[in-house]
Amino acid sequence: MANTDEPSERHMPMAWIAPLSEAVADLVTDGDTIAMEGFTHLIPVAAGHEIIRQRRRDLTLVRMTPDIVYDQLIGAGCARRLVFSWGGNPGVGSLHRFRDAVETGWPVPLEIEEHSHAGMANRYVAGASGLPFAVLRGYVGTDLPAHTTTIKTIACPFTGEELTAVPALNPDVAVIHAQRADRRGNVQMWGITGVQKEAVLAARRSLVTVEEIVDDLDPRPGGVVLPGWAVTYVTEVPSGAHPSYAQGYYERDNAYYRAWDAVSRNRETFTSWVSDMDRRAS
Amino acid sequence: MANTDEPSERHMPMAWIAPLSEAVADLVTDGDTIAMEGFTHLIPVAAGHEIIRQRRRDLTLVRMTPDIVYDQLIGAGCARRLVFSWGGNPGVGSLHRFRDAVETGWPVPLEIEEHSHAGMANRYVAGASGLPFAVLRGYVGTDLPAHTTTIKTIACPFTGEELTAVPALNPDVAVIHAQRADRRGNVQMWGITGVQKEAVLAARRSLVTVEEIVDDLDPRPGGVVLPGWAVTYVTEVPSGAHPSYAQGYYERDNAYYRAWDAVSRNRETFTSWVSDMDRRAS
Amino acid sequence: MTAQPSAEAAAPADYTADEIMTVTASRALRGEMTCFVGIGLPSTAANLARRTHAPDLVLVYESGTLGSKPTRLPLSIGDGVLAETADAVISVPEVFNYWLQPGRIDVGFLGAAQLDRFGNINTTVVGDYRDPKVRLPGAGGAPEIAASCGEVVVVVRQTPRTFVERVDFVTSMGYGTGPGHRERLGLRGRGPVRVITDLGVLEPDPATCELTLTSVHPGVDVERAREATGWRLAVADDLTVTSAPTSSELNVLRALVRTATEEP
Amino acid sequence: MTAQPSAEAAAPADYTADEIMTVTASRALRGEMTCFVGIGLPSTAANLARRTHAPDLVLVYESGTLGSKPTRLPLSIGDGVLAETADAVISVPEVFNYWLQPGRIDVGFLGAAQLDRFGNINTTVVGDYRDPKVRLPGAGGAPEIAASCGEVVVVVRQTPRTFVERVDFVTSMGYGTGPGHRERLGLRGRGPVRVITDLGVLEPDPATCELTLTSVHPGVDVERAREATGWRLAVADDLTVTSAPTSSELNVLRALVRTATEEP
Repeated sequence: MANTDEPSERHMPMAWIAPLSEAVADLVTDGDTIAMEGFTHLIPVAAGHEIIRQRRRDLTLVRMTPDIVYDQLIGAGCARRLVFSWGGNPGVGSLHRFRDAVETGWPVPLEIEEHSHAGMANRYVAGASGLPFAVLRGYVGTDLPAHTTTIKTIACPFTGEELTAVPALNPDVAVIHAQRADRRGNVQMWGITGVQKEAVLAARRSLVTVEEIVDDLDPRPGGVVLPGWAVTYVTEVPSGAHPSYAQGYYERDNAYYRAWDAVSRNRETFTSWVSDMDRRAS
Repeated sequence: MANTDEPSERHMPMAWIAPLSEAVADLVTDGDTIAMEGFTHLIPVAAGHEIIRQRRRDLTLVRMTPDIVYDQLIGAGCARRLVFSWGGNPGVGSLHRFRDAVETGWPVPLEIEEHSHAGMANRYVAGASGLPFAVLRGYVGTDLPAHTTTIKTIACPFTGEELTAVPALNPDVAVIHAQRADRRGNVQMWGITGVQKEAVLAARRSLVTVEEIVDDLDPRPGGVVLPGWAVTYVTEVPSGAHPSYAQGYYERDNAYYRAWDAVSRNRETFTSWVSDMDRRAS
Repeated sequence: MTAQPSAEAAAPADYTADEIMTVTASRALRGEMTCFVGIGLPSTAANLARRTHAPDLVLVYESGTLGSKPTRLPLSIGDGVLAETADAVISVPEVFNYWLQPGRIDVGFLGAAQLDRFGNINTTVVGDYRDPKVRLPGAGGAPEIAASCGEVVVVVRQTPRTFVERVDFVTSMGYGTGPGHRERLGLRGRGPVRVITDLGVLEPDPATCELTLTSVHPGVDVERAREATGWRLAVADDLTVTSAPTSSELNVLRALVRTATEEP
Repeated sequence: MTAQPSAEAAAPADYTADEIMTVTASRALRGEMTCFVGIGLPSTAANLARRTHAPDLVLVYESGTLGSKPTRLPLSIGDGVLAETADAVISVPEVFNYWLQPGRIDVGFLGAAQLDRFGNINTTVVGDYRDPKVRLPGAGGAPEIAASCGEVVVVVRQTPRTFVERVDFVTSMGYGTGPGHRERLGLRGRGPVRVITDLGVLEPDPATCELTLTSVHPGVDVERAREATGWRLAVADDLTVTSAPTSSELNVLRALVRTATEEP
């Protein structure tokens, strides 16, 4: 996850527009560090499913709020390591595949690197800023620093005050979902936009799935635009955030989140869910 | 400029709405550190003139781009110190009052603390974030660190790499101009919004002059909203950014900037400009 | 907490233990406050406060919404209704760095999987960290909410499994090992000033920082609270009985909860 | 620089020294580049490039506009037309931290009040820092533009007062004291690859990093360039003559400059 310092590798005049399977095949390699972000809103679920379908292995998965798409990736055996700050099925309960991997090592043992939201957000900010670390007031008095090696103290060179330092995140690939892009790959999202911009800018390569590709991005209140030259691939995937929501397109499918609890609770029902992926997709 | 760490001092349920003279009288005291921000766009000129009218003295003036309103404050003898990164009359040339104060000490000597834009922007970010310092890749190889004590090096605790640290800015008062506010003091600005949000959040107290106070802030593309509870005073001052511009209200008065060169070039014409302030205002 | 609302108080049979917990929590919020809201019980209580005695309460959610005025109870911390009704929607780094960290938020509302006598909170693991009995969701925003908000209110059901002598993992610091610990570490907020449960209210003893039962809900006796606590629970000399929810509070709360179950 | 544009070249009498400087600078930009633009001559050159051979050139201004496509020449770095025509408008901290600092910008376009043989730039003071003869505007964004852009192009009129043996103050680092200096300091960008003046073009010698005259504009001889330089100017063995501006370049440039003087 070192920064390669090769600007030429990091941008191009515009993003490539390609089908999802092609983009994932080109971007994601076994052993990569992948950050898929989206804070309740605009979670790149379809892209996650494509990674499962392509049977990627040994991934380091990074995400502030691993929820069911990460549960699916972990249960399908794609991950060997998880970097995160809160893992659950929001409003429902536990992630059973995540717990099974952590508690019993099924289907493969899952190493974890655990932070707080503030720490993870700042690690992406440092990554997006080309800095090796970020400074925050965080973790003080908690047991996290005893179990996470990527939390250290740092002294202010002016006041001597001790603060906390966390290293930059520079994933190999960032994957996000947005409402729209234009034909040059300029990406527009609005509503809750979380840490997605930082994740893309921190990563070496990026994939943005969008609800639709349009001729022109008319300005939107609250709209965040990522220029196409800062993005590697853009892919049109309508409903690509389902069962999360895409403001202006569709609501959150709360029933899916509730139903996931039963599907994921035991290994057999989960395994048949994975086997059925291709059938459901067609 | 130390952080007082008194949340109770820093916010209230909503901003106070008051006339400009009252707000300035309540907020600005001799010896204060004042940051007036605005990057070409939305410069709080009327508020600066009110500070001159109220004859404040010994101010430390902070601003990334001191231009003619700071030239006026300096020439009028309000300042004893300037913290900045670029001082000029954009598109015209020098700031003659600034140069006279630095080069000859007229009307009073002006100490300077000089940074780059990147450094100043990050100092505000640290101030807004409640951190004592910020880290950046900056100043390396330049003569600035030899003349500015507020630039130091810091080592990354993970990689050992040396970076640059600058201390937080926490002005006593931040002054900005915005397009609109509502009756609770929620402030809305759009177009180029520079470093204004950070300046207000870094400061102990703040004044926002606005083109108009409206019942409701309908959302705007590119709009930045500062909640009223994060602002001390809001004042309606139509054309309060003149001769700079307010997008959606009026254009930049380029003739004023050009004319300022002659007015400010010698002490006599400048002194009569100051004497005439009250007449022009009425 | 014990202020008597003007409307008529309901009898214990008229409300559930969760309802009096939520109503009591809502009363901890005043209108001129900013409140950092976690999802679940804290969010319900904060939204109830905004619809009853604290209409100007400013709700901040970690998804980046400042001043949300949700028209229905949000189902998640990133619910669309929070963005649509906010004064401002900002990025997640900004909410933590510009708004929480500098101490701009008056009160943080947290839940807990385990809580100890000094108000330390565990939401990480039950058992050993590397070989856990139960892997919980983790920290989320809580460590910095607990450190940086002016004060913290914890809303949690009281059971011996939850109220433990010593948490298995300190996810969010309360008073640490006791008086002076927060100050030595330089934490800016005051820490947990109140723990509101389905049985009563606990507050830190001013001298020892130990959570002490200061109020029981109507119909709850001290013995029941002691049985639901994994440490030897101290009881305040001036123990009071919580004011019962008023019928108007209950009506508003129930209408609010209905909005959450009716999916849009 | 020396690539021959297809349209017919104009004769020296048909354009000014500033015009060939600006046209030559515009040719240093390619369409697939991102360019961090300072106001004045650099902005004119970058906008000219976008209207001639490099329509996809991405212009980034330090006021926070990404991908501006101004319909008229901006008069300042924060001109409204830059925001109105941008792909995205961001804060000033963001433009420096997320876009410039990580090395996302291919080329930085800078001016200079003084420039030395190693391409170091002074825009701070003439004379002693604490007792200056002339107080100049200062650094602005330049130190970090010079450090972080993939490469730097300097556009400046060539005079002995400007082209000095040693700058009075290093505001923006070029090659410092010579080969290896940037690398020792860990600067990421390559530094000034080209200095374009009203007389010709200077490029760093690959071995010594010393700025060397590699091209003279039509009608300019080496002697004149030497007289305008405060150090013993090295001249490339394969010195070329700059391609004259084409009539179409000149037409576009003049129309562009007119848009700036016609106030909106």
